[in-house]
Amino acid sequence: MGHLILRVTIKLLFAPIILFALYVQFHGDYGPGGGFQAGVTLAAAFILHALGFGLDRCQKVIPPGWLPVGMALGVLIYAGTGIYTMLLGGNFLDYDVIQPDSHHHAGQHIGIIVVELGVGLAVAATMLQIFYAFAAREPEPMDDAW
Amino acid sequence: MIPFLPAETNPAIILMVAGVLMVFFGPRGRGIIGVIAVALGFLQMYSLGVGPMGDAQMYGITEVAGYEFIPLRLDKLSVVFATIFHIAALVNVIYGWQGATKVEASMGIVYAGSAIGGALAGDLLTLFVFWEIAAISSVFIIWAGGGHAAFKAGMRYLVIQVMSGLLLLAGIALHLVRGGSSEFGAFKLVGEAGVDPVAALILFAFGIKACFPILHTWLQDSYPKASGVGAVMLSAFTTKLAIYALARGFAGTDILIPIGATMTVFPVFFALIENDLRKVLAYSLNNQLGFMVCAIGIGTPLAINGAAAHAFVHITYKALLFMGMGAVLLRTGTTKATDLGGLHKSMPWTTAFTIVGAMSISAFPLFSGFVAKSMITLAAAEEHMLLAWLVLLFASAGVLEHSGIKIPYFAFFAHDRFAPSLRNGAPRPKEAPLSMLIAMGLAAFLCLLVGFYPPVLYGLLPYETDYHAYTLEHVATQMQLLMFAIFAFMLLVRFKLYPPEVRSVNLDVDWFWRVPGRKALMAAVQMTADVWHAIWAALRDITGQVLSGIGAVHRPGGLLARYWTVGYTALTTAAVLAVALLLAFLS
Amino acid sequence: MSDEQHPDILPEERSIFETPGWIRFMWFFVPGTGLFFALMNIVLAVLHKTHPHFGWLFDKNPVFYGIVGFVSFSFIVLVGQHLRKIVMRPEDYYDGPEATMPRINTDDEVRMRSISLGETDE
Amino acid sequence: MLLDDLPVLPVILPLVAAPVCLLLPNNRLAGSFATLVAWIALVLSAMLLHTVAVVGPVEYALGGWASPLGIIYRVDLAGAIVMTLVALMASVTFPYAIESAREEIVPSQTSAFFAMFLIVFAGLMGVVATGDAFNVFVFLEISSLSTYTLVAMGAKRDRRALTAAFTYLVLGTIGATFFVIGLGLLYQVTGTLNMIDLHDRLAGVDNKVVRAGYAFILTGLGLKLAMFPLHRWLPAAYTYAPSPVTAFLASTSTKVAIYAMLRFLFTVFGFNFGFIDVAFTFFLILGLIGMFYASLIAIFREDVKMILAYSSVAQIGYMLLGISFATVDGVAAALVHVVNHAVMKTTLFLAVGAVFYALGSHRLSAYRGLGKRMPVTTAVFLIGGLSLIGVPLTGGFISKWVLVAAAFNSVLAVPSLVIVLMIVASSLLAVAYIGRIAWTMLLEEPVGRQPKPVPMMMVVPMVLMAALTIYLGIDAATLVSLCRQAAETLLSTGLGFGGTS
Repeated sequence: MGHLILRVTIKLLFAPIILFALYVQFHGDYGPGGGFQAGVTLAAAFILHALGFGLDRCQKVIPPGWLPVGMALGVLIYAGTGIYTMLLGGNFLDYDVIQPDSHHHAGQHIGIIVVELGVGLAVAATMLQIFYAFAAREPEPMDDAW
Repeated sequence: MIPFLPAETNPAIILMVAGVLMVFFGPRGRGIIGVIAVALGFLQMYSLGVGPMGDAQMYGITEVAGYEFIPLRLDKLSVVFATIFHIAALVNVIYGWQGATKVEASMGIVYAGSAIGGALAGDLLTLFVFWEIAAISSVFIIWAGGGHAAFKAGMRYLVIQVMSGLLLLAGIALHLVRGGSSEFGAFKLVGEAGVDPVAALILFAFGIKACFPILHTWLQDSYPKASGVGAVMLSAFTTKLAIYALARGFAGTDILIPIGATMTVFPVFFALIENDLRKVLAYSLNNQLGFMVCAIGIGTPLAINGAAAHAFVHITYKALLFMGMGAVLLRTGTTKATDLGGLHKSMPWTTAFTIVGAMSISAFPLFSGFVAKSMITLAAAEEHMLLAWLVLLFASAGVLEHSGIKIPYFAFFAHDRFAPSLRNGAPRPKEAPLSMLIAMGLAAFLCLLVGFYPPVLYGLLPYETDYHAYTLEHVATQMQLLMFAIFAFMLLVRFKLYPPEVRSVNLDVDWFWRVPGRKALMAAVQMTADVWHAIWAALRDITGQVLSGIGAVHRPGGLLARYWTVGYTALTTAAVLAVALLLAFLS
Repeated sequence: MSDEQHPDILPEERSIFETPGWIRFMWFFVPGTGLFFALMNIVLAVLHKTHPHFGWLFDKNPVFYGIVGFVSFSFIVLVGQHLRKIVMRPEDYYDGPEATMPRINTDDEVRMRSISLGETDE
Repeated sequence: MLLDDLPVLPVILPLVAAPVCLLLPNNRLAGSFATLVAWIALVLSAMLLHTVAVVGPVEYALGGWASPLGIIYRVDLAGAIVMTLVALMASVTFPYAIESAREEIVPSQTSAFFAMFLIVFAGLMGVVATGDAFNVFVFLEISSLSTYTLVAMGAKRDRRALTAAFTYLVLGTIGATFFVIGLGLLYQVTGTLNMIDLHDRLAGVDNKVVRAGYAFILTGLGLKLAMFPLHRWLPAAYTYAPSPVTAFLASTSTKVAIYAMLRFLFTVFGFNFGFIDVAFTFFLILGLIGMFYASLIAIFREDVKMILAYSSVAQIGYMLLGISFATVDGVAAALVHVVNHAVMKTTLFLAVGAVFYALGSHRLSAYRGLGKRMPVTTAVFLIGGLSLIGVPLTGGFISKWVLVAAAFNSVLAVPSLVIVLMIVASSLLAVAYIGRIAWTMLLEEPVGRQPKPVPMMMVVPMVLMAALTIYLGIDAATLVSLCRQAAETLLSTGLGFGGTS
């Protein structure tokens, strides 16, 4: 079992990677980090798992059918925040209107966190989608496969 | 005023819409629509009102990007042409009631509409638009004649007509850029600075459609190849629209006098030796245009009146002659003089109407030609243009020869080729169908009406006139000329000096592009193709070798070519960037 | 007016315009009318009712128009026919056999065109 | 609130709608939803156009951050015209695509197809609306990336769509890279990405970095708009993409790239930028060559879509020619042609799509005798074709007329008359390739199987576009004056002539 060392390492690293991804995600509004990096890191955890333990087991946890939904939902969260600010009377993505009374720009923080969540979700889903597409060697047979 | 039409509707649009509508109907429906459309257009035109020369009624003026469009300009000159175009359209519809194909019927009306639109156009671009529509709609009528010859002739016709349009457009563009007015008025061909190239360009464009010598062959080439009905439609509009344009733009331009004089003379000889009677008529049409061009060149009010009057009567009698020949074509299948003769026995009405047309065109007193043509010769005489005057007299004798005598004589008299005894008892051809007879009768009636009562025509003319055609002197001189010419004909026939008809085609200027031109073109095409093939083969060899070299390293065939394309294009992009960078750094 | 190349038709097939009487009439009528108008012109000239624009050689001369008609016509016919030597070609010169091909009936809705020589109508 | 947000709404609306569309089931619902979005976007753009025409350019600060710091959207008249055009094309092609896609797309991709369509739409709108140079790049890539996908979706019909999409991907990326390199160089010099700010800071600056950036941007955008030697991605992509995609792309994507080019030339660089003439010389020469080269190729193609695609390249030559005059007239002529060409090309490609729906082929041989079998489609095609040739009473004539007039009014390196003659000559080439198709449609005898009836959903957009082609030919005054005004804005208050000079 040449994969043993790999598999053990993956098992050990899997949770910390996800934790790190979450850290990057939520640190995004203060320092370096944010949804994009977090999403990639999160996806990397699952990709690593799939590499070690096979695609099937990974797809049991995250079925391929979820991914388009994830992508769409991510974008919707992002854009929805913008529209929400517009509905509140501000410009598109003008977060200040979320908490207009705050002196610490709390609105900005809230807005950015929500937006970054959307970005993270979309990016993670996209990364996984790409991985699934390449890893599932046999493409879905098309109607007029040649 | 017509209640359900917008006040400023262009009569041309009425006719064109009707022409398009006709496509959806059968022969009778087409006829009814045609008659209604012509009537509507005519009423509409007169409800708009007519201004005197120099003070036209204008409608629908719009300005686009500094250019003023005047779709409708009604003054005496434009209305007299539009009127006769309406009459011609009506005659065409009736003549083609049974015989016109769908294409001929609808395109004929569109064609008539475009001629009317051109005559009423007040600005140059509108004129150009109708100029082109006339070219394009009429070519379908030629093609409807059927057969390969008609198709080819139509293509030649189209090329020449479109060329005229392009030259006109170029002239207009240059004229406008130079700051000229967009209104279609008089051009000055020769100014202080010599010949004006812009005016020359426009004159050339008009000249093509007016059949100036050497530019004329499209007419003789294409009209006889249309069907019997189609030729009648064609005979009326294109050339007379050009005459109108000349009268409007180049009245009194001296160069037109020698041009017109030449035009009256040379077709006479071609008509003499031509076998196809409809081609004879085409030459005769050219000759008649010469009278008008000459008159426009003289340019006095009397001469312009003469040109307009001549255009007016000419359309009626030339249509009448073409209708007669069309009826003959319908009943016998040919208009070759060598195959015809003696038809007066079974087609008496056609014969009578054709003779009316023939006498009109020869300018017998009491027929319409006399009333108009004498104005032109008188105008030449009054300006003391001896040479032009002599040429016009000479041409008058020529007209008598080819249209006055040759057409009716060879078609209806001469040698009876349809006698049952000669054709194993086959019956003679029948009289023309009723609709054709009605149309011919209408045209003949107009010829006689104008001939008997000229004020009908004089009232329409651009300038006020106190001209009287029927003085004893005019009648006596004209009859003298005609009768002695006929006497000459009788003597020539009697002594067998009159040339017999021979099956043939006669070369004209178009030989230059139909034979050597065509050969040169074909040779050029062949040569280009050969050179191209040689280069291509060489390239293919070289690239083939290079590719097979690379292919040995990489992969064969399609894949290589495919990736090579992308890479090559990327290379192109890099090259463009390099050029842009270089330019940006060096400039 | 028949000649050798054109076989004679039966006498009963002749119309009035082809009878010798009619032809004889024309031989009197045409020059007669011409002379009548020439005379009329001379009378008008004598009475100074004409309005000539050019000299004696031209329209001041009362029979000028007659001469012009006769001479022009003869000139056109006698000289013009020599043009054939230059320009006359066989009928199929340009288009080959296509020139004499029958017309194609392009519209079956209209059948009038297809009637050939001497065939009865319908 | 709605009126204040006008510049941004037509952009974000399709952008938000796209993921929603992706979640919809793979049936007519997705298409109908996309259509609805396009229609709303059209109404919004029309309102925007109206506002801009009345009050002048409008600005919108994204996220409330003011101009040089934040991203602003800035729409002037030229932008509003192009936005309305794009929205119009979307609202015509989307409903058409509902039926057409069933024939040309793998059914399981339907909702993805419309989602992608919406993203392209959003991207194109964004390029036009934004006033930030980097945002142009972002939106250009948003639309391009989804375009590659859409082109590849033509694979159901013809596998060559995949190679076409790949070629397009490679070249498009090269173009985008060049563009962004250019932007980077400019940013290095000026430290800003806001277009107006860029203009101000570039004034009087002339060094190698700026020049290089200029050349890179020129080449990058030149590739996106299929300028003559950089056009090679276009024919294959247009030919093998599904019909509604082709119709939409042909009428909008190159047009938007032209608009971006105008924006950079006149707003960012402007006339006081020392070597702007390089671009004009470039466009003049390449435009003229492109007009002839592409038309000549089009004459010899057998695939109708390919013919029309090459004709697009030729028509882009006309627009570049108009820009190269560097006068108000010239730019106005280019804008008029942008609109007219978009309308006529959509007409043509929609008709071609209908033929494909009915007969399953784009080959010229399938068009034999179509005049008798599909009269409406033939009529629509011919109207578009006539407009392409520039026959009076169609939009194409107006474009050519305005262009010729502009040529005469400009002082150029090449004599105006020569240019005019070349325009006429290349129109004759258009007569040749359109005439060839028209001949096949009208005069040859039909062969093969009877065409399938074309559904109303496809016929109506087609006929509407044909009607619009003719309408633009008759009522030319509105469009011409609008475009002239837009060109004036671009060249003056759009900082072309004005600014610091």
